[in-house]
Amino acid sequence: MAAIGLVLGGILGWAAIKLRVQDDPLVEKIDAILPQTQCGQCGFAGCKPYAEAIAKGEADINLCPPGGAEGVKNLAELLGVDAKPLGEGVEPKPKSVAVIDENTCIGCTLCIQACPVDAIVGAAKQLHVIVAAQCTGCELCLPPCPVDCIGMQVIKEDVVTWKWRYPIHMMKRAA
Amino acid sequence: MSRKLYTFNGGVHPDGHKAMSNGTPIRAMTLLPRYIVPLRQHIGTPARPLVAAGDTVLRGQTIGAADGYVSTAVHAPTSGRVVAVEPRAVPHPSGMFDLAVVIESDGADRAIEFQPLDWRNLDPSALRNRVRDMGLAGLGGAVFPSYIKLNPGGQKIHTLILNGAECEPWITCDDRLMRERAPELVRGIEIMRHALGSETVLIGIEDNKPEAIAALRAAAPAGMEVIAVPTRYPGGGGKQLTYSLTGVETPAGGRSTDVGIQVFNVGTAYSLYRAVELGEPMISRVATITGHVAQPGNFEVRVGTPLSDLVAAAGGALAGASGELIGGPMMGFDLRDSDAPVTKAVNCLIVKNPRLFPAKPIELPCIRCGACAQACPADLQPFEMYWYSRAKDFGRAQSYNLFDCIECGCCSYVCPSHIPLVDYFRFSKSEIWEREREKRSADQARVRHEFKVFRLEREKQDKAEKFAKAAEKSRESAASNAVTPADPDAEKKKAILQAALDRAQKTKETVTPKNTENLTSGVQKEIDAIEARRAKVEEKTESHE
Amino acid sequence: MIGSPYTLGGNSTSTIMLKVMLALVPGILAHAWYFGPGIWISLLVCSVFALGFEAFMLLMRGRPLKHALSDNSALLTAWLLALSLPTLAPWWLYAIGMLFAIVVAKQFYGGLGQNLFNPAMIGYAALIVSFPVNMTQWAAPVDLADHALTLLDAFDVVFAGQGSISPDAYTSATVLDTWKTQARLNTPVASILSQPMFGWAGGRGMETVAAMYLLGGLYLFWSRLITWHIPLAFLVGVAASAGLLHLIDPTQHAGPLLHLFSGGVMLGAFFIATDPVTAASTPRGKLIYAGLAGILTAIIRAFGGYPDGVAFAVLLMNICVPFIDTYTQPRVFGHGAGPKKAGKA
Amino acid sequence: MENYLLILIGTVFVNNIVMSKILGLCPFMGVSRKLEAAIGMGAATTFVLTLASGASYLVDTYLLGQDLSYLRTLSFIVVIAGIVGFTEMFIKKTSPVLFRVLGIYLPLITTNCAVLGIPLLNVQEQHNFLESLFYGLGGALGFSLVLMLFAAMRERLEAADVPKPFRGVSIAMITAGLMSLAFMGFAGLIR
Repeated sequence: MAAIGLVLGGILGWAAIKLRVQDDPLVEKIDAILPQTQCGQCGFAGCKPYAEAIAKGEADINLCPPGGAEGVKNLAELLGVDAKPLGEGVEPKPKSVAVIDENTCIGCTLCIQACPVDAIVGAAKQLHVIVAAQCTGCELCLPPCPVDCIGMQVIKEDVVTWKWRYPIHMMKRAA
Repeated sequence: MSRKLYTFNGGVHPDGHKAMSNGTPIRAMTLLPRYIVPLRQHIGTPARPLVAAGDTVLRGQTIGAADGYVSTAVHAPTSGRVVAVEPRAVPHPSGMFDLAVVIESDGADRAIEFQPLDWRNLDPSALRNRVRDMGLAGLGGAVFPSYIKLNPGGQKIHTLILNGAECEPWITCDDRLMRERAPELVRGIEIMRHALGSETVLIGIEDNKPEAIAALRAAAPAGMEVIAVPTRYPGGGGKQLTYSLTGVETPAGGRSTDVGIQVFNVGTAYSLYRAVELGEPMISRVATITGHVAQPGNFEVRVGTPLSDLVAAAGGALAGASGELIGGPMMGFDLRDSDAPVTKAVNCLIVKNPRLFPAKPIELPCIRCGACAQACPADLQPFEMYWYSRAKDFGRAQSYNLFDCIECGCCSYVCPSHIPLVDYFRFSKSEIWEREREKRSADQARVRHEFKVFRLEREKQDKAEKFAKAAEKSRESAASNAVTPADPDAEKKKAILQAALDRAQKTKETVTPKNTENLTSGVQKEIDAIEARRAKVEEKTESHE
Repeated sequence: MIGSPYTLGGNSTSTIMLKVMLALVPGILAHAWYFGPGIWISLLVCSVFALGFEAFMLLMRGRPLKHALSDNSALLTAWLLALSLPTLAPWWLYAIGMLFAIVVAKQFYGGLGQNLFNPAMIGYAALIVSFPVNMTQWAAPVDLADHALTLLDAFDVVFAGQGSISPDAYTSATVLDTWKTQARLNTPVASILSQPMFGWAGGRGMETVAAMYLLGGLYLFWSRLITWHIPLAFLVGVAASAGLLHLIDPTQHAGPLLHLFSGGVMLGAFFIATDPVTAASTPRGKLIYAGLAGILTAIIRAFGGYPDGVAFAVLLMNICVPFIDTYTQPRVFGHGAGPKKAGKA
Repeated sequence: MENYLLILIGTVFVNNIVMSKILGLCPFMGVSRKLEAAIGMGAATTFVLTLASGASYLVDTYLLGQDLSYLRTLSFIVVIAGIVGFTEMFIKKTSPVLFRVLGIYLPLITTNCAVLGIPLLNVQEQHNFLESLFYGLGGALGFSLVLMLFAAMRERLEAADVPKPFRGVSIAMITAGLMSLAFMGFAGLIR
């Protein structure tokens, strides 16, 4: 017995050195699924830290409201676990962008510092403008604003972004 | 003919109903009091409006300029006054509104001066710019800006195919056009051949249009071959027609130009002739009005004509009409609002009645009978795509090559369980597109976030270095000065912030509604201007999305 | 909101089912002609239980009854099972078979179109595993039976047990059974085949029924409800492997003709293996699926413990269907082949 | 040669380790949600099981013999654990995603009753070295086969309109049962 143990131990030790894993590409794969709002609603500092936490098994997969049920499903599929509903108190909101009220903005630059993706342009004492195309709707700029001049605006559908709806399932409707 | 024809798989034979509208010549329409010209009539970026409410315009005057590469111009259909540039109902399956120029005609129908072009002695790129400014877009239904398609790029376009198959039931506008205007059409083809430098020109027409085939054969010069293809829907699909005529499959996800072939609709060739040889911009097209109307037929319709007026021109809808269809019954869509105008994409309007278009039967479960797979011209397995689309498993739906689906409707047509398969595919496709948009913006956000983190890190380092230097200095001075004063800079900043806060509080109060009752007209104007500016910013953000 | 296309052509699911049932009728008539009226009772009992179980499950699931019942799929399953089971078996046998077919194999999976296994064959397999004795007592051909049963007699037998008549009087083993037992006893082939139950090809009477199924199957093919792939591959699979075994050892293995025209082969080839829900759906997949099912049928018949292998072969291949489909997807237009040099075509 | 072929066919189809011996159900239910994972798991198990049968035979015959046979189960487990440990590292290196997808089931191959069961059955049936190898290989192939087929079925089932109470593992168990029923068709085929 001891001999078997020793031999196997030797082989395993050798293999451990030979087959060491350098980098964990799993984090990248998880990060690719996350919506990159960098909103921190998951309790981590951003999407990447959350991805690292998931990869290490320290965080659950259902903490990301912007990713929604779809995101949870994709994570579940990647990790081979059961999808579950979003956690308590985390509900997805409609996609929105932040808009600065030109009348009240005092140009304090606090929101510029808060924006995780540098989507707000402006200088001290100058009116700030949010670049809508780059805004992720994370709402991180709302609390720092001393004059509450930033509001969230739901993105409306137009002819280009309009989506075909799910065909009504006749059997179920009749039920 | 000696040319060997190839047979694509699948396809169906729906009732043609073509005799209803192809017996009478193309009619002209009387001048209408009002035209609505949408600025987005083509695939790509909408045209940039050049006029505002109150401007007067002439027929053929450019009212919207091409904006960006994939875009083309829009022109006034008649002379008159612009009454509004605002969102209006457009022929779109969503029934949504889109920006349009509303023109009230003055009845004179005065035109700008049309300048014919000596295209034979013209540089192809100048010719293409002309085509773009003339507002040409493919009239087969996809309305892709024609000037781009006339650019061979780096590729050799050895074969030019003219699509006159018109495989959709009911529609006869290309049929009538080919019968009546074959010589002009052929001149348009010559221009295309000139721009592309193609050696072979093939004109494919389904064999249920013998008159059109005869007319074109009579008009076609040597080197243009008119080929009758068997009537089988969707034989007029670009990929299907290309395969029928040449045996070449357009690569998935690619264009026919990748294999040296360019396909144009015959209507586009005719419009090209008018744009280049007559100098007349694309302000009209031939459209079919058929179905449950008094006098079905084809009309030369000005772009911008409200569809309700088109129905009226055809003698009006008969009693018992139950709605209208834009396009053919296989790939068209329900018209939500008959105020919507004819655009460059509208080739047919069908007035429905319950006998011609009975209500759809109830959807039953899929039994995987494979009828859809046998009917699919793209050799797909629609029932598998349906199985996963229904469960909203888009990844798997896509793995069955969902994006090779051309939405021809053959699968839905044959399905014994009456499953609206194409609707499921359209649903899945738009969901996937949405996800791709989101993915793109997420990738962008990631890059920007990473850069920000990197920048902050760098700033911190810089600061730390500075601080270290400062600390060294202060240690030197500490000998003389025991107590370090609080950072005067920070104090100052705080004070400034507080002052600004107070100011803002005040201004906020002034713009709250309680003060709006007794505003001077000047202030009111200012507020209006700001509101307008804001609205514009919002609009921009929307169009950016 | 449902968009284009706005016109529809072609069949409807319930007429497809009806046509398949229609194609079974010649076989049923032949069955009644050769084996007496028992078949009417088993058809009736199976149909009643099938509709009953289907309705019960739909009610439990809160689904509308009307459409699901009128698609005729439960009836078709009932007929297929009834034709696979011995006639004149006790009524509860049919009931249990339908329970497995409709409730377990079909409705547990979500009803029509969702099931992975052929419902009728699940019913059959469950019965032959559980009640092997009842499942081998087949009605004897009328002209061979000691006692020809009237419809009333048959009714009596099914619902009240055999009553005054001993089952031996009207049942017999099938030719496959007989062949197997006799061949293992090394009875000479000629003397096995000279028994009165053997006809020109398969079992007396049964061979004609099988021929009628063939006829019905050809009708299905002609009306384009099935493609040639599955029946042909299945029959070739059976015939080729049976023929090979027969060549190797003619004293132990019957010839391909006997195999084709006995047991459930014809019914299986045209009506059971072709059930679109549970069969492979790609052309290549169909060939693999049905060919292997045919080979398995012959192997189980030759070496296995059960008299007929069709049901198990079909079920085993049902297991493989999703796998086969995944790996036999046909080439999609514009994929792979690589652009042929255009213009030279 | 015929003998080995019979062992192979017998273990893959007739006495399928999952379907008729009902061994190794834990990974059978656990790693059959995705076809790719199932193929990976099948390959890993095949590798482990074949090696384990051979190694166990050697250990049993040359190290333990008759006298130490009470150590059999124990030493087999040690051998298997060693091989699994090696496989685990190998997969982690070559395919981290598969490693993650297999999750706990990879180290659990150690306690996969099929993996221990087959070496023990080998001893019980008094197979020689080659026979043991083939028995292990056949058992593993049979396991992989049904695992893959089952995974493909479950992928399709996932989109099916299964009644609420039966969704998920429940319908998977029913399916496994019906598969087992189908595999009874092989009964009596070989021995």
